[in-house]
Amino acid sequence: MKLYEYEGRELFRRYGIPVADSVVVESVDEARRAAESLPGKVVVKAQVLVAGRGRAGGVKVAETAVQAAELAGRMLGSEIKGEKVEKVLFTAYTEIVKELYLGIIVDRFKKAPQVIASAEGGVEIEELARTSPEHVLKVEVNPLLGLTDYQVRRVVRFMGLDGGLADQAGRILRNLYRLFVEVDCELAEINPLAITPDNKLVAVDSKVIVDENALFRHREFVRPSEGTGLEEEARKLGFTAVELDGDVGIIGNGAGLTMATMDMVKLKGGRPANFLDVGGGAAEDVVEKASRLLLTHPRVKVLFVNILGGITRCDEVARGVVSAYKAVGAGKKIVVRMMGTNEEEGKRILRENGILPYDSMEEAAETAAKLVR
Amino acid sequence: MKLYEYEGRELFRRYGIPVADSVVVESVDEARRAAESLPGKVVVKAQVLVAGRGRAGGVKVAETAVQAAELAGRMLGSEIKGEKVEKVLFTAYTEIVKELYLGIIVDRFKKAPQVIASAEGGVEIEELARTSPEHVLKVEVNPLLGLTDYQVRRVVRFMGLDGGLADQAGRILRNLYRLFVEVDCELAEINPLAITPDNKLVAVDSKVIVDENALFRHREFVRPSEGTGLEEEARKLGFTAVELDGDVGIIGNGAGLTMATMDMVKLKGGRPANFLDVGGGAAEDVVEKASRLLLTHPRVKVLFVNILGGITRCDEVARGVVSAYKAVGAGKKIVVRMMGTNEEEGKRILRENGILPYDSMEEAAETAAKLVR
Amino acid sequence: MAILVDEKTKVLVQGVTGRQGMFHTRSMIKYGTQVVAGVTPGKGGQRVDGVPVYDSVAEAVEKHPEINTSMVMVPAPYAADAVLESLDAGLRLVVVITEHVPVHDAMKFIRYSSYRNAHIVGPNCPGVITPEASKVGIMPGHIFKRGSVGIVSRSGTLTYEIAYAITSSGMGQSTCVGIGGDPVVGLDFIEVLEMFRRDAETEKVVLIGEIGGDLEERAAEYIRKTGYPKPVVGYIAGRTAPPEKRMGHAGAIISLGAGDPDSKVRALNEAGVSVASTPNEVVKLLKAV
Amino acid sequence: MAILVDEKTKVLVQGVTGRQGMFHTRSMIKYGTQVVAGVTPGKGGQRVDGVPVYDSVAEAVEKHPEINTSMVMVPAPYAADAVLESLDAGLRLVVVITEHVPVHDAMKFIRYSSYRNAHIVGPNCPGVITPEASKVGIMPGHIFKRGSVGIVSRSGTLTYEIAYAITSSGMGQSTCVGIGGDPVVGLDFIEVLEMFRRDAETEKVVLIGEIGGDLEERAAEYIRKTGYPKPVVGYIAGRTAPPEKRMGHAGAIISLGAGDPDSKVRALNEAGVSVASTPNEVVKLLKAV
Repeated sequence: MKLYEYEGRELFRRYGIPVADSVVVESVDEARRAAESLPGKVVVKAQVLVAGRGRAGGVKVAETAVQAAELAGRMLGSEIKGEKVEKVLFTAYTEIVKELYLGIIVDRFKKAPQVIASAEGGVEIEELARTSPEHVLKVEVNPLLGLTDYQVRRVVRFMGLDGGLADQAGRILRNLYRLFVEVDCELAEINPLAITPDNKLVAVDSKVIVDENALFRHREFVRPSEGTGLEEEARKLGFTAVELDGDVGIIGNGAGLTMATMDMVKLKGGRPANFLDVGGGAAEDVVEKASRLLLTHPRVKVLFVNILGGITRCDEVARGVVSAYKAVGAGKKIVVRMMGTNEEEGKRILRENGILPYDSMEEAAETAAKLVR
Repeated sequence: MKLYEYEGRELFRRYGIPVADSVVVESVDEARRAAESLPGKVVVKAQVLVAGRGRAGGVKVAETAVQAAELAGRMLGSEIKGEKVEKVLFTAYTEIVKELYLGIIVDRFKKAPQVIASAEGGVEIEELARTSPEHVLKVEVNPLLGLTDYQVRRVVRFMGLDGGLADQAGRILRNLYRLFVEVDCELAEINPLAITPDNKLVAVDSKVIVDENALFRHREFVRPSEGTGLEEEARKLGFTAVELDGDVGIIGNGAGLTMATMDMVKLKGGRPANFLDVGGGAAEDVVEKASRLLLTHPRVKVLFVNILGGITRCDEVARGVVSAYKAVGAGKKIVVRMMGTNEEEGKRILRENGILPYDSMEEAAETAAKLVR
Repeated sequence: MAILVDEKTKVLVQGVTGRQGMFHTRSMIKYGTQVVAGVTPGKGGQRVDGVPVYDSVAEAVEKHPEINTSMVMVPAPYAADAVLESLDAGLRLVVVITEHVPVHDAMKFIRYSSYRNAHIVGPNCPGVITPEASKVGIMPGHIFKRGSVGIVSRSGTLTYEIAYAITSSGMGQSTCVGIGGDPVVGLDFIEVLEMFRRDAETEKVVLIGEIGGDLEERAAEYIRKTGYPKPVVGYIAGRTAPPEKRMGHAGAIISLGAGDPDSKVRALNEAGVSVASTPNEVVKLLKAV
Repeated sequence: MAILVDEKTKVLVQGVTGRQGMFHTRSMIKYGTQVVAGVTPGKGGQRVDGVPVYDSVAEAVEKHPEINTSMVMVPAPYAADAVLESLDAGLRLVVVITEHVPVHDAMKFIRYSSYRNAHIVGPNCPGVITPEASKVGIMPGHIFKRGSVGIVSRSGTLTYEIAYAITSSGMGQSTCVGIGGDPVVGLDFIEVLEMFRRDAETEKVVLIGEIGGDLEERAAEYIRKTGYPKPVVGYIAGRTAPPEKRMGHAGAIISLGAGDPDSKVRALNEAGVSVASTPNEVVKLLKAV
């Protein structure tokens, strides 16, 4: 789960990583009061999770409090790359002598945390790693030992720091690692880490991704499910869904199979409307809820249900689909492919209710794609 | 370094291990005021580090505040097994239904922390482990993993606890382990861990030994060097010394050799007055200080210096011994055995100053032993 | 021969008294897996389908020293402890079915397993099956048939889909390993490919990947650099997935400049691996190689 | 043959630019030890007696891949990190001379060394010497002579005393291992005895113990149970030490119901080990067995 910049900054502060003074505002009134509390130039930053905020006009420098409030007023409620701006962050403007990069990620191949550092900050690190790998240092941390002092020294040296800056960077890295572990992060990144004219290091931006599987240890970050989009509705019902721009609604069981189902629809010339995984062992009511959700979606013209029964029973699935289709399926088409546990019973139920079941995923996908043409 | 009971209790409190309310007092006045702050029966406990305090009269139960103050007044300034009582602890009296044992030690053979638990508390655990090993559970903790939940469950089950008591014991053990690691303990022991009539667990006594080598991480426990005994004087000079009751002063370099020197003197019929290791590479002034310390000790009649020169240079040693002997050696005898680096020069210096050097440790020890007879 | 599990596999089920634990214990026994014991703290003394339940792995292993494999089905917050308990008891293979295990927990117990010379499969995986010999997992057993195709996959049901297609075509599987859909898993493609390489029974391998991370690219590099001696057919799920969206599996996300399907397909192709566009095409390619 | 160090030992000195580090580096080179490189963070580029100094172990090992042993002489607060650095760089033997290392640090790096298939000697030890071949330590080299007696000891100068007595008597040493005077040390008596057992050059062994802990009793049990095939002569220092007092070494304390000298002597005697009362008696007993 991506944290907003202001949440990441708050974590930085808590873990002793220096950040510029800042205030979060949610309204124009608040913005006016807040702007006056920060002396000097102010950076006004839209709090959105999409990447590329800066180029999309989400980061501006204000010379005066009045200007800052004005900029915030314009940002609040606007959309940046499709994401609505609910909060704006004011931070004291930091003079920057040089920008560095410091981050820690979970490395899937090493199966370990990896510190990533560069003497070049403010850039996209993956891009830099591709174009100038010699400018990027990666240090694998043993998850049982944690970050060692010799590794800290290596990183700091690579960043070209010595003296007081080296000490500051060492402390920042140790604290960032502590944050990374204690807050169960997938990513904790300071980009840029700025050197100021008075030789201080300051974290100018924060990017923190918390492992959703570990939220039970970090209740503070659990966000109330709000909004009305398909993804939010699905989440409320306990499913993982991803919305796409097509018109073939997809329900599968298992993430891999559901993805494969989307891919197949596309391959057959259709356009998937979504990804929705009902998971293993879904009972009638679960399938019904998922089916209703998609059948009532304005963009969905055909619903394609693809179930491979293992723990999941095909008869339960059939009942759920039929029930939803009867209730809210008017004007929509439905294609079901099922195989596995209680397959015969499931197919019988479908046929009895006028739905022709498919044996082959490929044929079913082809039909689904054709039905919307 | 052994902590006093009250220091251990303070750590327990800090780490969420339940202890009875308590107050430490250093004077009769304080005792009077403090006793009144604790309602009901009070346990009065002399704060000394020697073992067997209870049997030596260092723990008493007072029925009233007046009695508590009186008991404290009698304890303060008295000696328990040779140790002066400087502080007295008052704790609220805990009704006990059953006593348990819970401790964590550094196990030398396993090279790991070891949790030790028993459903029988209040006894000496080493004794219990010898007589009824089946009543004592030892669980080795992997120092890289820390205490795991499955180990906690095993310990709690062995102690015969379930339900709410099991939960409490689990929390106490986890907290004790955290204390053990974070405070660099060699031993952290709760004995007894009491079950009260309202089914609460309370630590009734604390025994905590902190690793002296780790005091640089725990400045709060560094005790000012005070007192005037040989051991304290030596510590101020930077030596490790142990006082014994004999009359042959012992100086050696290296702990093993110094112990062997003591042993040899004893074997030859003498009685060592001390253990004093000047360490490796001791220069003239260091040896002089050590020699002066022992030569001015009233019980020392003969000083036996045994040096095996490696990094330590025999000439430096000879100069230091001679210089001290000339200054404060009147009426005392001196035996020096030296071997190794600059041995010839060292021996020459000794001979020129009327001290006959020995080649053999055994002969030298024999002479030292004879000289006091 | 097969890999990882076979007739000699003696299974302990951790979390055996849970709903899922009971269901799959029964299913495994029915399949012929030798489920020797179960563990649920506090439930020692019970039986699940005749399988004795113990309070701890140590007790189970003491009573049944033949246990060599554990299957973990405890809830995510307790999974790491369960794995450590089995590793400390000396088990050499721990199959972690549990979904939603925190990635930091997984990194720790996976590193620890390497120090204990043990293998972890998972977390968030369907398990391992050597058809007609032993099933240590939650897959429907009847769709598998013993044969010469090794399958290694990040997915569950998609693997069943492909395994079934292989079975239907008349071929069979040596062993199917579901390595798990999480970002960090124990055995990965390379390690399983290496096992298949040494396994005489395995003649061809199917590698089922999906978007997210670079394990497929790493596997392709391994295949290329080692001149992998057995034909490999690939399949990559999620070609229509948008970036920065988690597709069900915690690991299935195109993010931080890694994980897009084209890079995977390209890397596999460059390593001489034919990549199928549909599950059925996997069978066609298998027959062709 | 000897054990642990020999002509093929290529040494890295950590803390090489310190006073002690420089002194002993020089002394080792003079003795004939192949000191290949040194490390002191921030001092990379310097030389100590011709030995190149690097900022990190990784750099030193990259430039001198023949390095197989490290000697740690950095101050106690930094010792643990230095050991981890050498273990992570793949070195198989780390000799920790440093005194006053916190015991929790030692427990961690010792456990880690076992996972890296490496050996730790020390902390708080004089090091290891195979006379006339290699000295990785701080002992005065000239008192040793190559021969057939293996020495394993918790002490420094006392070992020199006994080694010198052996040398003077005309015998010599295969290897002398100072395991260190701390409560928790890497290689212990049993592990070194096991190495001596397999070493063809070692015919007899001297075990020098002292009060504190039960490593001597454990060694006695090992000797008894394995029917140790080579004669062992013991010596225990601290027979006149009072209980509950630390005798110089952090490990030399009779405490918590363990560590008294009589128990050690008794255990060794019961295992058929003659225990000398004086260093000279060690030589007499060596000649008698």
